[in-house]
Amino acid sequence: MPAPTTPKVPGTYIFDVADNGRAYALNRMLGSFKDPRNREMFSADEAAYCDAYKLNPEQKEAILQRDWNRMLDLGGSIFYVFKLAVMDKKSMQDLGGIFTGMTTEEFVAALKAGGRHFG
Amino acid sequence: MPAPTTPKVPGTYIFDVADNGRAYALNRMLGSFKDPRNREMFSADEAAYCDAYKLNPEQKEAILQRDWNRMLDLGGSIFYVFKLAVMDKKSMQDLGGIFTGMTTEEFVAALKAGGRHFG
Amino acid sequence: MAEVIWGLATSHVPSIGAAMDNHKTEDAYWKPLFDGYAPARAWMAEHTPDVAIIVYNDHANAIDLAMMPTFAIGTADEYQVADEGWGPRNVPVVKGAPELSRHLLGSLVDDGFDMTVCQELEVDHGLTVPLSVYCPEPGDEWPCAVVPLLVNVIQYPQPTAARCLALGEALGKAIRSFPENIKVAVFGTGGMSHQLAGARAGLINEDFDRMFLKAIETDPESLAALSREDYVREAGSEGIEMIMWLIMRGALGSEISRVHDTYHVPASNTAAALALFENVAAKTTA
Amino acid sequence: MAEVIWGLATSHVPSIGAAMDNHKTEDAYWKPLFDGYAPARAWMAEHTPDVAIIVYNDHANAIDLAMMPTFAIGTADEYQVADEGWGPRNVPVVKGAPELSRHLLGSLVDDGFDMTVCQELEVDHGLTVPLSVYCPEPGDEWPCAVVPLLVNVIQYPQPTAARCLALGEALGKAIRSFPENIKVAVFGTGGMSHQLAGARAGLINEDFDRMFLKAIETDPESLAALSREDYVREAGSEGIEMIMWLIMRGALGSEISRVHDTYHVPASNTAAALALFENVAAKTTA
Ligand SMILES: [Fe+3]
Ligand SMILES: [Fe+3]
Repeated sequence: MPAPTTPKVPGTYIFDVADNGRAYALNRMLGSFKDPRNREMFSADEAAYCDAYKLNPEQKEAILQRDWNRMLDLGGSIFYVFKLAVMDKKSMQDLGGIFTGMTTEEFVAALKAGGRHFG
Repeated sequence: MPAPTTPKVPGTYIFDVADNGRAYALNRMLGSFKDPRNREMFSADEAAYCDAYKLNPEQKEAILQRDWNRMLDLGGSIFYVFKLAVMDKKSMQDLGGIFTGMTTEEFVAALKAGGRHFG
Repeated sequence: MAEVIWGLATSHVPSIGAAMDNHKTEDAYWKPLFDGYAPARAWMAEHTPDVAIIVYNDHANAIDLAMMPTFAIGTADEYQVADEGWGPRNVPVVKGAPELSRHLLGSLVDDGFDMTVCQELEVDHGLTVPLSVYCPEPGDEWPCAVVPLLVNVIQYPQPTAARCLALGEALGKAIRSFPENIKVAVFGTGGMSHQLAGARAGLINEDFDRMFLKAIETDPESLAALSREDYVREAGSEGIEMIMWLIMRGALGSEISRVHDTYHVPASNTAAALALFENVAAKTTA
Repeated sequence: MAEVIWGLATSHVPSIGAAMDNHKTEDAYWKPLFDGYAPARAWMAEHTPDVAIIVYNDHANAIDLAMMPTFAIGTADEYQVADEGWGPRNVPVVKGAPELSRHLLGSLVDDGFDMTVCQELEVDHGLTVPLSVYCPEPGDEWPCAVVPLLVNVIQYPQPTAARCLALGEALGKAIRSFPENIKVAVFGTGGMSHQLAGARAGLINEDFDRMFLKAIETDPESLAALSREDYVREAGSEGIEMIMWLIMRGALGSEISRVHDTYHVPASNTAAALALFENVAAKTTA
């Protein structure tokens, strides 16, 4: 029997246990935003907060620059990444636009027109 | 099919999910002793520590009086209860004596003689 | 003995909850979706369960990345509503049904399902939005007690679709063996097709969704035979949530009838659907 | 392909670890137990695995009462040694084998085992004492990487003995399908008969223990057929830990030979045993 492997689907992130391992500090920091005190602490000094959660330089840069695509590339889980977007008052549609190279309005319009189709 | 139920074996505590529910505060407090800072805090003011963990009066009394049998009767899990014994520098043999109405020496001797036999 | 009176499949998109919380259900954007719910809501209001078993997934709120269960069941007296980043939803605390939970747990573990036991659990939109779909105006308390049943769908490897259907069948058997005469509803939540991140974000596959909506009644085995990759490719990375519908479906048994369904695009970034099934077997024995 | 070269069953009583840590193994109380280990240790020193899969239970240290998994597997790069109340044991950090862990996880979930995934885990005496039984003087690091496999034995309902044997069989299959040529040892830990609390504290049932020690080799199915109540009644409330030996046994397969065993009473409040089995099938294909 071959080794079980995570499916690869083009254009799609599939968060797996290996991603959990490599992005553990990143996702843990993002997950900490469940607690309003942590949200305040992050806002007060973002870089120090990243350091306290032991983010590596790539992870920290992606957070500080709000490089949403890079957060995903580095193994961020969308449900964790979204917690930072919420703090920035960004909606999932805003992120959808960023992920697909559209404006939010274009992305919302594409959904209203029945969504995006592939394959 | 009849409802699954926890086995009853005379002279034996079987910690089950219902015990977990009724003794949740008690076991959580005992479990907190994993952290040396919590051990210090408990020792500094036992009653206040019990209150902080929302122990009910029966649970609190059993802790403050070191009523080891009652801790078990109230749903304490032996692995959690033992953490308090460790703080008191009591061994599992000391507890074995208490649970069986023997001195520690008698209990140790019974084990050296091949253990206690039932049924 | 307890019986399953109905099963509800429904999306659990947070913005559906927010639309209700913010009184936007009559807005042009949301009205078609909520109009689609109306017949199901009216029927459910006439067929009220004592307990709802809600099959859902946590979304980075109560389950930590340090320890991720495949299947978990809540056994608590009550479940607080999670703060997902914008404060908890202003809905009642969720009352548990600990005796039923413990009975189900014992039966499922005896049947070889390796459940994780949650004695403490905050519930997120995955559970509370479906409750609001059932009961939009709960007042001070929800109209039924709840057993949360959690499924890992966010970290590969998720359970297979086949395993979910098998869990549902064992769940149905476990419910029917509970000695109290209570009425139980089972909620399967999540879906339809959606993908939040990546170049395919905004994916909607209506053909797949409509096939699934039909087959969940008539041929769940065909859905159980699909691989994780099938679900992700056809329905998007988050569309794999649909495997949770199979747990509801398995619990309902073979004699069911469709009360109502609805399908709508979009609910923010996703397709949303509702499908309500009556357990005809329970009706005839009642 | 990977292969299981041996399986070790051993008690994991904390005082066995403390006897080693405090250099008491030559004391009159402990010497008979450690003398009994000697032939097995000598053989294992000649047959060193790359990875040890250690089946054990946590004892109120890393697993919280809020969320208790039936079966869990560690997938981390390393595992810190837990402070169980008297400071962590002075033994090396436990290095993980994350690639093997992930492979086993995928294979087990595909086979319908509902594993909980631990990306972070402190390991207690349940895991470190068996490592010390294998390797009493590790120096700065343990001689092999480790995959922790946790079993709930402390909260009823535990998995059935039959489910444990089935998990072991699936684990063996999963190991053999790992594409790297590595040697794996599987540890089944806990037991023998013991009961820590209640009027029966100090219970030792040598007849049951000796039956179990024999049947674990020759007739594991008969042990898998015993109920939880059988284990608790015969072997004591903590004696049910022996179901974990069945996971090791299932992974070993059918062609095994007994290298050594030993049985001793008492190790503090318990009976202690060790049984070492070589996988003859692996030997002949190597
Ligand atoms: Fe969801
Ligand atoms: Fe143990």
